[in-house]
Amino acid sequence: MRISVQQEPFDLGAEANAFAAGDTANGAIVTFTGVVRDLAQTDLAYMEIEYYPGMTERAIAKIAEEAKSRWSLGDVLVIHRHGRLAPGDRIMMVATAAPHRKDAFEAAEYLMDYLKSRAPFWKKEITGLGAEWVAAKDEDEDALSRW
Amino acid sequence: MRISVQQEPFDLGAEANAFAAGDTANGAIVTFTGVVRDLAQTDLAYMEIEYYPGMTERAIAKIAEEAKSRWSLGDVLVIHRHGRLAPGDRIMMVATAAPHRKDAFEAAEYLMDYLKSRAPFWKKEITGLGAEWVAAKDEDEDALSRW
Amino acid sequence: MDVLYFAWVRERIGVPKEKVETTAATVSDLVTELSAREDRYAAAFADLSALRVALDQELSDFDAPLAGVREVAFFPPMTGG
Amino acid sequence: MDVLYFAWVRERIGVPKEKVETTAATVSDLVTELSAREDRYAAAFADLSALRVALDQELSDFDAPLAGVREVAFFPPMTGG
Repeated sequence: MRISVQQEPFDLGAEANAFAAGDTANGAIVTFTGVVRDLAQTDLAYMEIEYYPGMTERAIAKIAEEAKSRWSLGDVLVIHRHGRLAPGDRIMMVATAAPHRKDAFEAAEYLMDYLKSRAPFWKKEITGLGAEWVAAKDEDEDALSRW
Repeated sequence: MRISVQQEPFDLGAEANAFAAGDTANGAIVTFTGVVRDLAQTDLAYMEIEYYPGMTERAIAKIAEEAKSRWSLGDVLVIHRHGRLAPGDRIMMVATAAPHRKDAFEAAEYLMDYLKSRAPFWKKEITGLGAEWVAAKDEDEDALSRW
Repeated sequence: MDVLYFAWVRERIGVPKEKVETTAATVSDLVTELSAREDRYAAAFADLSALRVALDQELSDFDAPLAGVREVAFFPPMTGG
Repeated sequence: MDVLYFAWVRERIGVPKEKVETTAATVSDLVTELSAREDRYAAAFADLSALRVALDQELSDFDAPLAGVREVAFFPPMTGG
């Protein structure tokens, strides 16, 4: 299990290959990658992601451990960036390996749902109109109820 | 949309990076990769995957089009190998891009469920005990009922 | 009409593809006709519930008419992914 | 006790972290005490339903006792992923 909260960009392809390398016990590998969207209507210049050093890593580790206890999983990877990100930049990724595809998919969705609402990150969007903290979405909170 | 039925290995990382490159409209990218498992109890030497040239590509295209009509998706990628594969080899991958993570996840799961039971591929396992065609699993057929 | 066989159906019949002259009206009629020809067909078609059929590269069923069909394929349930 | 603020809570209060001497029994008591000190606290804590609190880096709630706690953090709902 690797958890990285980092400012630097990550290479999705290199991370996916490294995650999958040498694992012949798990037939299913799922990755999710989050990308800063460039929506014409918001004219996003960039995004700033703040986090809580110490608590953020602990919270993610707890979410990942919970996933490992709920599903039959091999390895788990979570990378989440902080700091300044431009449209098109990759914000974060998770990867899960499992003997069966259902476990790999569900665990990845679980990780994403919990990272959205329970890992201490806060996004601020800087557009032509100024800077604004992103509000938490009800749908993200609601997504937790399925687990 | 790219669909490739090929004998050659593919590079998961390179494919994932190429798939995600330059797409700033879709915030969510999901990949699924299937790997030949090396289970001690079966002692798999290798696997042979047979397909139906022409029909296989058409069937996958139809499944991918159906996914695009059901979910709000950006691009879709399906790669599936045929021929001889050794334990640890990557058999296939799908990738989906979407504005929202739920769409990307569901579409990838849908693609996988349909590829399992509706795309003309047949697996034969060669072990120390001989060669045997893999039987279709009831659970894979049942998985279609959720869609 | 081209008739194609895949996986263990191909192995039992012994060829991947052959031309068949037939006046069979449906897939079932074709199966009955082939099964009567030689044991290897009868062996391959012994349990139709273990078989699938495609007509001109579209999944179909054993009741389907063969009129106008150029390519028939028989194979076991798919195991892709 | 260390008190940390994140996102717009940090911006309203004006510092990311400070030492606070308090005898507050619960998080709510601490919030009341700070809000009474200066307007910037009152502004940050005006709507508790828009806030979350962590005690020693674990999510907690406003009724929780502060006995033994070394680090309190206030922040809006998280928006990760």
